[in-house]
Amino acid sequence: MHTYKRKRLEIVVEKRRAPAILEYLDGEPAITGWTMLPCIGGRGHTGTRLPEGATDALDTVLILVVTTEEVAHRTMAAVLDLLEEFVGVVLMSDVEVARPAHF
Amino acid sequence: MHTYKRKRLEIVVEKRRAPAILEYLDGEPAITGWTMLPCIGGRGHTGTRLPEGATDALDTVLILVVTTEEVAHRTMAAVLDLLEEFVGVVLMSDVEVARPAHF
Amino acid sequence: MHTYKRKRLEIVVEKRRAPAILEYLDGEPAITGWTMLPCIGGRGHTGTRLPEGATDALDTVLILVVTTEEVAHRTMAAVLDLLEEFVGVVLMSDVEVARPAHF
Amino acid sequence: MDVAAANLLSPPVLCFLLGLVAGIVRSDLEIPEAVARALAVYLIFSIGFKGGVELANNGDLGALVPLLLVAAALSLLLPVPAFVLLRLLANVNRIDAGAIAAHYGSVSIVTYVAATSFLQSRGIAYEGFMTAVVAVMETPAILTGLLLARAGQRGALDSRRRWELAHEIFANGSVVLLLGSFAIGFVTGAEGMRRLAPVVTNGFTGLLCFFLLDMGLLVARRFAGFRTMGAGLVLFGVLMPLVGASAGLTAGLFLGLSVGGTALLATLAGSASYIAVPAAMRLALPRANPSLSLSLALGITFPFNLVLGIPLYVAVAERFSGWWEVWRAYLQT
Amino acid sequence: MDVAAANLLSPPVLCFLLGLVAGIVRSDLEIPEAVARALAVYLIFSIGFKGGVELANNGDLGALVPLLLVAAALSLLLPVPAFVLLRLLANVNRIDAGAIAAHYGSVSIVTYVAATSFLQSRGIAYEGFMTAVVAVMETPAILTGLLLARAGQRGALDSRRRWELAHEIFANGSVVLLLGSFAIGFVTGAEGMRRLAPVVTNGFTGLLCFFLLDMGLLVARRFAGFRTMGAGLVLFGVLMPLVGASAGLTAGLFLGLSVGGTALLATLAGSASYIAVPAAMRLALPRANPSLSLSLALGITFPFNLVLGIPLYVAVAERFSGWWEVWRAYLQT
Amino acid sequence: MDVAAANLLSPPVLCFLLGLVAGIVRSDLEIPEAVARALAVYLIFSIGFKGGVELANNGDLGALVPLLLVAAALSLLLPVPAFVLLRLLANVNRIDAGAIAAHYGSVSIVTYVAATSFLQSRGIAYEGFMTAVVAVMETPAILTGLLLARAGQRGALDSRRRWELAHEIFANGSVVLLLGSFAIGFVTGAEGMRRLAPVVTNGFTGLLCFFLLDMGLLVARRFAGFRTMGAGLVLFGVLMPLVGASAGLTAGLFLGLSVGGTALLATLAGSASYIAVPAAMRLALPRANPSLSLSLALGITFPFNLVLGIPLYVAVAERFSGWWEVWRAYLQT
Ligand SMILES: Nc1ncnc2c1ncn2[C@@H]1O[C@H](COP(=O)(O)O)[C@@H](O)[C@H]1O
Ligand SMILES: Nc1ncnc2c1ncn2[C@@H]1O[C@H](COP(=O)(O)O)[C@@H](O)[C@H]1O
Ligand SMILES: Nc1ncnc2c1ncn2[C@@H]1O[C@H](COP(=O)(O)O)[C@@H](O)[C@H]1O
Ligand code: NA
Ligand code: NA
Ligand code: NA
Repeated sequence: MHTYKRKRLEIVVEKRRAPAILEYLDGEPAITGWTMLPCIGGRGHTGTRLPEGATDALDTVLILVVTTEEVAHRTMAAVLDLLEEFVGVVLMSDVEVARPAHF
Repeated sequence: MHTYKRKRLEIVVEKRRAPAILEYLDGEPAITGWTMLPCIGGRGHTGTRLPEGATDALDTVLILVVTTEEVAHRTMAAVLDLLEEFVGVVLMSDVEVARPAHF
Repeated sequence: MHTYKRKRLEIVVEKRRAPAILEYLDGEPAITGWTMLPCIGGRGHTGTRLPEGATDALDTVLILVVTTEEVAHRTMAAVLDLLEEFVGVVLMSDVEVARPAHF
Repeated sequence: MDVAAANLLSPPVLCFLLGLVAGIVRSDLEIPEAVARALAVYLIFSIGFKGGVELANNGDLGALVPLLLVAAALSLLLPVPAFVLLRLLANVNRIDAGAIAAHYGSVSIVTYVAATSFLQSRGIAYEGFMTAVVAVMETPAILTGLLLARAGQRGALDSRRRWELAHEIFANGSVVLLLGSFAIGFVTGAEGMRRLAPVVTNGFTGLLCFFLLDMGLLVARRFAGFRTMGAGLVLFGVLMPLVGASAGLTAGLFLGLSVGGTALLATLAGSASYIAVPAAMRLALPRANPSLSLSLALGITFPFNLVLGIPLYVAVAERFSGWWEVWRAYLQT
Repeated sequence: MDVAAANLLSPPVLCFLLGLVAGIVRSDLEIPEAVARALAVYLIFSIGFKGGVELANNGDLGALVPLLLVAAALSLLLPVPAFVLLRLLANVNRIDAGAIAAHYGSVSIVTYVAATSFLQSRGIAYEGFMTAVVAVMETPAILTGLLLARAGQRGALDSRRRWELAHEIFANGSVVLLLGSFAIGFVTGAEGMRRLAPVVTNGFTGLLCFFLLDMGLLVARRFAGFRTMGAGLVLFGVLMPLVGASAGLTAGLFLGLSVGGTALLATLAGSASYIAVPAAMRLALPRANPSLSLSLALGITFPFNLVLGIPLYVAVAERFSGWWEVWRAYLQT
Repeated sequence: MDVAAANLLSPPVLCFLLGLVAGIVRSDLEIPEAVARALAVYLIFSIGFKGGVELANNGDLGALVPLLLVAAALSLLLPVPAFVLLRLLANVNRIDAGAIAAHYGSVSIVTYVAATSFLQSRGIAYEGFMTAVVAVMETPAILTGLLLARAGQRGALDSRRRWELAHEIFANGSVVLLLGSFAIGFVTGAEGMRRLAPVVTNGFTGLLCFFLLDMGLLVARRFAGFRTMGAGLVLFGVLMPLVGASAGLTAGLFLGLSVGGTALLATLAGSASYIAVPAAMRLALPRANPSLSLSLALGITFPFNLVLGIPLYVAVAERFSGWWEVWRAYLQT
């Protein structure tokens, strides 16, 4: 099967911060979509987070975006900017897709 | 640690369509396993999906399959075929594993 | 955006075995963090697992770790060791990050 | 007027409005999905079970068969005016129009539940077997919607897909649960009720309140999508329930149902599914845009019925109940 | 016959059957996992609490100590016939046989709950301290199963693993919850009951119904695995509960328990764990195939007991209750 | 002493202790998150609704306005001593100290609920409008905490962030839910209560028990973090509730509240938020370490109040109630 090269971004952010990121992604016409997955814990520079029962204040999510290399770089910079002092990490990696028009 | 090259497929599909995909994977002897993760939202050509409360009609899942390059290409084609007009994306990327017999 | 090369480990283990893995990761000073995601099913050499209702005995999770190549190799070996006869797989792949000090 | 106020000031409707307000001000108030889904199972089971018990207790089944036939016919036929209205009022493509039409031919169980809760609080009786009507109206509309969407298209569904679809229609979770709990209620009767009453009866209004709180939050989230939807669609969302309810009212009066029963049939015909049909549409018409139909059914028609429609249908049913007998008597003189 | 019908037509068993049917027709009906797990916590807490209150009210503890010892012995010994049967009837390897045997020595709390619910609906009394028996029978079987699986193997568990396992056994969630709620019931007594009764008593049958609905769905999903399992294993799944229940019945009669108590001890001995033991096995015997033991315990033995076993054990207990005294009297003449 | 024992031996507190023990022995006992969150919604809704109904029934609103003003002032001012104590007792940076101070100025709804449950079981009356006080005290502390954390810092919040924060404060889920359910209770009054009582009243203590079981598990998990926290912080965690409660007691006596009302105001002032404020802090002070404030509020102050604080505040309120009148009378002679 012939495949096309794209980039894959993974953004781990606090659930309460996700709408700001998604709003950015939805406003960027070159990005055709995203997928959001729930996390059940994490550790980083701001300490360990585990499920907290009644409060969802510390919940995080992982947002997956597949797009072209150029857009991926631009988006990575923009998202890191949006994160400011907020908690979060952004990862980029290579990915191949079969339907190039889709991404 | 010595590692071996494999391919990693990620398939995002509607939860109601997942059984058809898993059935295919289980029927392909060269595929040794898969892992399914829940999604809590997504956007693509068919619009934005967010959790819908009482109905799970729009839920999506991510199915992860690690296998050899050759099988990965074959599987990607087959899964895209299975998706037909259904909602979904298929991603392929490189991955290294330590126990080659396992995948 | 300038990026730096790192490795990404993905560890699929039974939820009851995750604390042992996280304890190891937390005890390794070179590892700056991890993210844990829930799985809702899987298949491997020990058969198929699907959600089991009242019991969480068969639940699995996916632990994502981003770190340097050297640490990644060391961690992969250590985690496979910890898994012993327990159920689980470990995957390694390439990833790029923007803030090298963070990982 | 009095009826409308009584409805508006009942705890369930107020909880819905609270959820709506919370959603509109973008509060982070949230009912976890897993719990919302369990509450839906609870509500469906409870009305099914209670319907079955009632039928066992007052086994007057004479009126049941014609009623079920009429109800199935309503579900089968209502997608047609819905489809026509959609094509006239709004610029909706064939597939989406068919999908939406299927939602409106089918029924909203929660709307039905809210209506029964309202009738009970007003002391208005209704036939115990109305729950069977709910079950019967859930799925025929799916077929009509599908036919409308596919009419004139090249290939029919291949046999595998057809089988999947038939399965989806008959094994749909809410249909199985409603019929199953109805059967359990019928079989266990008064003794079963004695054992389950604390859960299915005493807890009902309270749990309905929590479910409607969540519905309010979801409806508010749908509001954002209205800007892109256009006035024609929004208009459809309030017009179609009136069309459906009129058909239901007429049928209820014609069948000689009680005031409560007539109001419930109107409510069912005027409501739009958002549990059973959206699920079936993912298999039947995967290319249809699910946001569109959910925004209409959940975002416009559901609140319209809950806040205005139900009391209206009750008031009209009260007003016209008995006319049919009068008219028949008149004709015979 | 009458007993069997009464059991079969009770709402909890009918709900289980509804779930089973829904699962078999592959309906998309679903109770969210989070809610199913919370319901399990609720059921365990409720029976523990009620047992504790009952013990506080009628503090006849004379029979308790011998009963607990016998119960622990049952749990410890029943894996042996289970293991032997498995090796004879089916081609199961040592490790899987040990794991399965552990499940059958231990107990199924939901089966127990269903049995108490059935006894109550029939007005048959049983000792309040039976809940303590449940707690005592949960874990000894794990040790025996582990020994059987490991017998003749090279290395024993290293000390770290042994510690993990001991921890898993004693800090197992359902054991801690059952004993804890038992203690809370005992300490707070009638006053505690007054405050919690609406939840732990009034709501009990209704919530049990929802839990069993989910069990039915899960059991149906297990059915698919039977084709690959072989007739020997299926046979084991119905034979072993009869073996266990016979041992339990004998012990109950021997100890002079009431009819209800004897039936419950038989039910416990005849049931197979699917909450506590599967969790412990993941640490104790990670190589054992969890699908196999769950398919047996959940897919065959649980429905067998729920539908046929419980009324059978009750009927036999009613029939033979008192024989022991008669025999003893006979011997003494 | 008697009061303390009565509190300690009540089912809710025992359930908390059971969760604590289960967590300490690292049992795998777990209440699914989705259910814990739904229980929080239930508890908040229930106290809001009941408060509103009570206000509608005994509409003596004379004392309400001054009480609300004093309560808001308490919430606004208590972060100051908290901040000072933190800087004196422990080596906490400015930002974390500000964040923690905000938690302590605000209130813990579950602690409040446990206190009302305790008062009811003792037959001690309190003002129905106390629920309004809870709502009023939830958020002012966030402002003070933020000011303390940012004092002397370069940039203020930019306007976008300021707007986000204002939104977070006023549209906070628990605030909206509490005020909304209060309004619903007030509007629907006795009739609304009749319909919802089985859920919001009868089920209350039982569901509170399950919630507190989960709280115990969470608190135990927090214990692990104490080693790294230092004695100063732990000391703060028990000292600050006493400071807050003293202020609340004084205010309650001064305002002439009933014994129950005074004890509740003390409980509120002495409690620390772990639902509303942690959420707001993620936006207001994203760099603050959330583990620190949650470990204090949830791990130390909550159990301290639940087990020791509440009975203490009740005992003191009982002891000093009326002193103010006596003193005023004395002054006037
Ligand atoms: N090295 C890492 N590998 C994987 N996930 C990480 C890593 N560092 C941080 N994270 C994730 O990002 C979240 C925020 O990280 P931080 O902002 O460093 O506290 C953490 O809670 C983790 O979920
Ligand atoms: N560019 C993308 N990046 C990540 N996920 C995507 C992307 N496009 C689509 N998806 C996912 O695939 C689902 C179906 O996409 P579609 O069929 O295009 O509507 C969406 O709901 C997303 O979860
Ligand atoms: N080839 C694979 N691709 C993706 N996930 C796998 C694969 N093999 C195993 N897994 C995951 O790892 C878990 C344990 O595998 P195993 O130890 O082989 O039974 C499975 O339940 C899957 O979730
Ligand atoms: Na309709
Ligand atoms: Na057993
Ligand atoms: Na406070």
